[in-house]
Amino acid sequence: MGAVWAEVKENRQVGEGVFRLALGAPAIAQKARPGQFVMLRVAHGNDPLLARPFSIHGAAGDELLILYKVVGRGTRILSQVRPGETLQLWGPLGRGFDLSGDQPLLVAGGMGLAPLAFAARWLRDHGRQAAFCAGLPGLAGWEELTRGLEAELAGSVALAWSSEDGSLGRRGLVTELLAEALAAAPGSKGGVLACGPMPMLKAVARVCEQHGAACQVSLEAPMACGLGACLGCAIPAAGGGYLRACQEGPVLAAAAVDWERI
Amino acid sequence: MGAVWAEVKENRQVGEGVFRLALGAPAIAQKARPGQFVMLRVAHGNDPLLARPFSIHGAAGDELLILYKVVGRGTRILSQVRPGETLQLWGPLGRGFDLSGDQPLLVAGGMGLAPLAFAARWLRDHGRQAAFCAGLPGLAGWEELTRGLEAELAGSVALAWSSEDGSLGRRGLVTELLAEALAAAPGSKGGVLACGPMPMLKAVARVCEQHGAACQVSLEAPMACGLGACLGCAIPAAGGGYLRACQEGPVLAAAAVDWERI
Amino acid sequence: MSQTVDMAVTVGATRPLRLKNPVIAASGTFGYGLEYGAQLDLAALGGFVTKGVSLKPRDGNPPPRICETAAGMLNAIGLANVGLEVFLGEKLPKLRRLDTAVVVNLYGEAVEEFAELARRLSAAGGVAALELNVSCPNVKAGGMAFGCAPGPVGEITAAVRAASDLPVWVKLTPNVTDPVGIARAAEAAGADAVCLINTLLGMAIDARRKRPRLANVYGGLSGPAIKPVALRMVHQVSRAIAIPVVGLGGIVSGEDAAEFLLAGAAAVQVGTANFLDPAACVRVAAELEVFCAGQGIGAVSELVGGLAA
Amino acid sequence: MSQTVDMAVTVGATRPLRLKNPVIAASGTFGYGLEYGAQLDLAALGGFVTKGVSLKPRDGNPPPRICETAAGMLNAIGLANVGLEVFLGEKLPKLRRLDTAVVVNLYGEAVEEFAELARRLSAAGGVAALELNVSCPNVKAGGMAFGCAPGPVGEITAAVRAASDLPVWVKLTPNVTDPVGIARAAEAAGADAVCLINTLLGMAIDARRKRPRLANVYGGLSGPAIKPVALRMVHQVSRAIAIPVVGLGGIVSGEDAAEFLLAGAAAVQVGTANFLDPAACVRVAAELEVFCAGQGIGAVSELVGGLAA
Ligand SMILES: Cc1cc2nc3c(=O)[nH]c(=O)nc-3n(C[C@H](O)[C@H](O)[C@H](O)COP(=O)(O)OP(=O)(O)OC[C@H]3O[C@@H](n4cnc5c(N)ncnc54)[C@H](O)[C@@H]3O)c2cc1C
Ligand SMILES: Cc1cc2nc3c(=O)[nH]c(=O)nc-3n(C[C@H](O)[C@H](O)[C@H](O)COP(=O)(O)OP(=O)(O)OC[C@H]3O[C@@H](n4cnc5c(N)ncnc54)[C@H](O)[C@@H]3O)c2cc1C
Ligand SMILES: Cc1cc2nc3c(=O)[nH]c(=O)nc-3n(C[C@H](O)[C@H](O)[C@H](O)COP(=O)(O)O)c2cc1C
Ligand SMILES: Cc1cc2nc3c(=O)[nH]c(=O)nc-3n(C[C@H](O)[C@H](O)[C@H](O)COP(=O)(O)O)c2cc1C
Ligand code: FES
Ligand code: FES
Repeated sequence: MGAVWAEVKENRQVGEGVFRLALGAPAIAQKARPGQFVMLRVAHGNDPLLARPFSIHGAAGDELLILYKVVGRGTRILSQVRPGETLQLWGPLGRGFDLSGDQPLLVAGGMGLAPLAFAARWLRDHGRQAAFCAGLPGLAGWEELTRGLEAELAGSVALAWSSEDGSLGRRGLVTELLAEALAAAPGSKGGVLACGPMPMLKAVARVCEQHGAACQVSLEAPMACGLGACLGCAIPAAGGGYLRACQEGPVLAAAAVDWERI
Repeated sequence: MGAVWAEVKENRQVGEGVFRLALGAPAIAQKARPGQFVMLRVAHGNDPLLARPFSIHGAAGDELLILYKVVGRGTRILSQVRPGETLQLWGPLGRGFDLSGDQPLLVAGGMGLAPLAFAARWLRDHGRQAAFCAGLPGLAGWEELTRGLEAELAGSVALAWSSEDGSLGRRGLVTELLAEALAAAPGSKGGVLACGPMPMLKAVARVCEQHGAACQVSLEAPMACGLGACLGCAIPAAGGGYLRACQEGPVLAAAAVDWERI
Repeated sequence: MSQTVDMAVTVGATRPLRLKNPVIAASGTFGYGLEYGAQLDLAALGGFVTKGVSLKPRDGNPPPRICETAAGMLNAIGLANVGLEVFLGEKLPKLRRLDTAVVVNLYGEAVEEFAELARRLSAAGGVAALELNVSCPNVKAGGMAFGCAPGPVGEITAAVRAASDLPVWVKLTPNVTDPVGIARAAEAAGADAVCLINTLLGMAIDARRKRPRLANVYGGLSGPAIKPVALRMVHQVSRAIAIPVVGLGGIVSGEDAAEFLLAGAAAVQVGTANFLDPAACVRVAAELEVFCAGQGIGAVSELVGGLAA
Repeated sequence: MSQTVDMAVTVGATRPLRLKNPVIAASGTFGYGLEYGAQLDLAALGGFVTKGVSLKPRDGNPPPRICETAAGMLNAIGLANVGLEVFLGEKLPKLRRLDTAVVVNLYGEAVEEFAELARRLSAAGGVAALELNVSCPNVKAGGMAFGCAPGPVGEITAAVRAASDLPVWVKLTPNVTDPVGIARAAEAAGADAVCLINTLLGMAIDARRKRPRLANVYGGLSGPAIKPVALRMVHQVSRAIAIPVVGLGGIVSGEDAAEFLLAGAAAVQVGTANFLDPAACVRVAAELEVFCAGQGIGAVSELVGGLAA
């Protein structure tokens, strides 16, 4: 009930400007499902004031994992927090991925890795098969993260990389990997699950539509409450009006979103 | 010019709720005189916003010492700063003690120790004689500080303690030590130099007046600029109007202060 | 500190509303209450105010609708809400069952809309009080336009007063030269209380993109940043009128709440703090109780207006 | 980033004041400039505004006069100042020698006092512009009482206009319903620019001691907390009048300054930030230059009013 205080167990750089945070948060870790998120306060006082939304990157026993990128003041402050300190957070929040489809195709761009790695591990743990296309700028600085993921998923989830500079997997955008996969298996039975920057998600939605594949996207929006109460996190809905990223989302059917108004 | 960034060299508890902070601030340390102060920002962002004034507790080589007590949010945050971190400050500021008198009598109550220990060491370093009456709540928790000061001043400055619980020196208020000293040497040639809580300073001023002893007091007031510009630090002046604690003070002749309006 | 503190307060005399404690969740920050059901014990609240309800459902403004500022935030939600029908049909039945005071915040674009909303909400039952939002900065028609002059505020209050027997609270905007004049108009027209303050009209700019941070350009500033303005207005107004003031603006702690009570508020609301911890209201009430006990105060109501001159 | 940026701006057309850069230290936070002489190179400033000068010296309000709030501070200095005689005799001769624009902030309790101050300051020479403080929240007579209605603002501006050939800047209060109406009155009466905003009227309470934190009870809120309100008013007013707006309120960084220019300010002032670092003005100007260079902007004046619609 309300925010909980969690001890920082680890807060370590694992990629270029990317950190992995492990928090002792048993109640949240036990309920977490892939695609859900938490609201995390990065400081104890008024600066910064609001909590930041972060996807749940993993949950193992009492520990909750977050994978975050330093993009502004809040994440910079977060990157300086040391093990032993405590932070406030609440969750798990929102609607995660529907993982019931057979052999789903996971597509992650950049920090989209955070929730989809959780989804991939979850599928592995449940003995399920899946394909995972992940795009990064390049290998440099990301070695630990990519090698770790490869080791974790080996034998259960087929992992394919793309990178802008060609140093990791195929040179190009992750949407090209996706388009190929869909061309090979149009309509991809298990559907496509995607998270990443907005232009990528728009492209993913378009490609899936062309191939008649069901598509779920995890979307970002500024959030205050994370609970559906403040109405700050409006996402334009296909039928007009708005959906709440924190309540109806963050994972939404691509078809439910009005991509034009986004 | 402007605020400087200083590295925290030490930030250690040395008394009950009292910490000693050592900062690498050569330009300030070299200019510092007993009774002057610095404006120190305890955090990098907006919370808290304003700098805090602290007396200079010592200056040795490139290092500046501050002795502070945790009384509110800012000092609590300060007490959590670790060696290696950096803080912003500017100074030295204000008018310090006039130490030209022969055999001055130093009187400190509680945190009044901060500037007067600096004054006492300064007198010792200049081969001068002085007496030092210092009052604390008690010895418990203050051992390191009191023993350290005794060792530092041994042989040059005559140190007498008083404590509320009698565990350190004489049981009672430091003003009683002062009254005795003045009774023994009325008009105390070198004058009285005092710092401590306002009720104590009022009493000191009164006792000195009764004994015809010249008296300098170091006063506190809320400060924003520390430079004489904002006029926030007004101290009622004996002649009417106000004095700026940061500019005409913080050390003022007791006779210059309107104690009724304080 | 083991002393028990009487935390109950009563807001208003003619149509008194008794609250378990003086801490009420503020409109727009607490949804319809139900969103917070899993986060705290709603029965531990003095009460809560719903998101502003209008006759027709409203989609609200395009995003981005919120952004963070120094010790505060801007919002331009645009009074998005489910509309009266859905509120009466789907929300209110659930709210009636809660063991706390449910205050309904209403918003109309014309005097008659306020009256109509008040009439139907009163008839429905289960509503503890009506809070008239004549101060929303984020809508074109009505809202702050109404709230910036005594005339319209008096008119709306009188119309609602005539349409309902419920306690009528009028929520005032801080974006005015003379809040006292407007509060007096509400009082004269039959308000049972005024609530101060709604948000300060503000703006944020993304200098790199050369764009306002809110799609609506302007938004309402809330949070700790505005507390000094809120306290001043509560102090000013509570000394000038006989009906109670409900104080809000930047309350985060029990001590903040005590400050508003001392300034003259009969009860307080907590808004933005709900976003810093979903259980903020319960914590604020608990801290206020501890504060009173620590000060040797037997009843929280003793604090009200207790500022030394 | 090695590109040079033209940092000069000109405030006003009829009586243009050219500044080396758009960053001016704000009245009351920079003393008479001299206090900061050891802290920064005064010649690196666009200019500075003196503490408000009145005909007679003023002691100001009893302490405590300042207190900290969330991302801001309250002050109730009460326009303490040395008075015109001492200003002319002791301060101005030193200020004349400085290689920066010296703007004198003036404050009178009656229209004629403003005119008299303006006449004598203009005759003295060495003053770059006059800033009329019709917005101080911390004095009983004059101050904000004048600044809250178009009538008195117009009257004072006209009287000063008639008494002086210097550029006349009118500093407006944010504590009003309609800042645009008041700015228009200043413009119509011959002001060369308006400065927005002075402090928001606020209050702080020490709950444990049950006392206001300021002896004056109310004070003026400044600092980052008020930046959203300031930006909004600069945006509102600069679109409604033809004379320039000098923008201030919560500026701490070069990017903050850029936001005000984009909102429509022709220059900016830095107040409370001087208390966070005595060299803040120089840093803000330097950061603004780096910002422009990074954005490929060749002249800082290109930012003015450059907000995308
Ligand atoms: C459901 C959800 C899940 C997310 N998961 C992750 C994740 O797993 N890893 C990760 O690195 N990032 C994630 N983000 C983005 C993350 O919330 C932002 O990067 C972060 O809030 C930036 O904070 P800041 O203070 O560093 O940036 P600033 O730009 O200084 O923040 C200013 C304000 O804008 C908000 N904001 C800025 N960027 C975003 C954004 N992209 N989305 C929402 N609000 C934003 C901040 O929360 C803050 O209120 C997620 C966002 C959402 C909505
Ligand atoms: C010239 C001078 C020298 C000082 N030297 C020392 C010293 O050597 N050691 C020490 O422990 N303390 C000293 N103080 C007091 C010290 O400044 C305060 O204890 C400190 O500012 C408290 O900050 P806070 O955030 O913990 O308290 P809070 O009460 O949370 O502070 C709130 C605001 O009030 C101001 N404030 C609170 N108490 C005081 C005070 N007593 N004087 C001035 N402003 C205050 C703070 O600066 C801040 O702006 C000195 C004060 C002055 C004026
Ligand atoms: C996101 C958000 C939405 C709001 N919606 C409403 C509303 O619908 N009706 C209303 O009267 N006030 C609304 N408010 C104003 C708050 O109820 C409150 O008056 C204001 O935020 C100041 O209090 P605070 O600083 O505690 O948040 C809203 C505030 C926020 C932050
Ligand atoms: C301590 C203090 C004293 C001030 N004195 C004056 C004054 O004498 N005349 C005036 O016009 N404004 C005065 N102001 C207002 C500032 O010039 C400025 O308008 C306000 O602080 C907002 O800007 P800021 O947020 O950058 O501080 C004063 C402000 C402070 C903080
Ligand atoms: S974040 Fe508040 S409704 Fe979604
Ligand atoms: S602290 Fe600003 S004048 Fe003394």
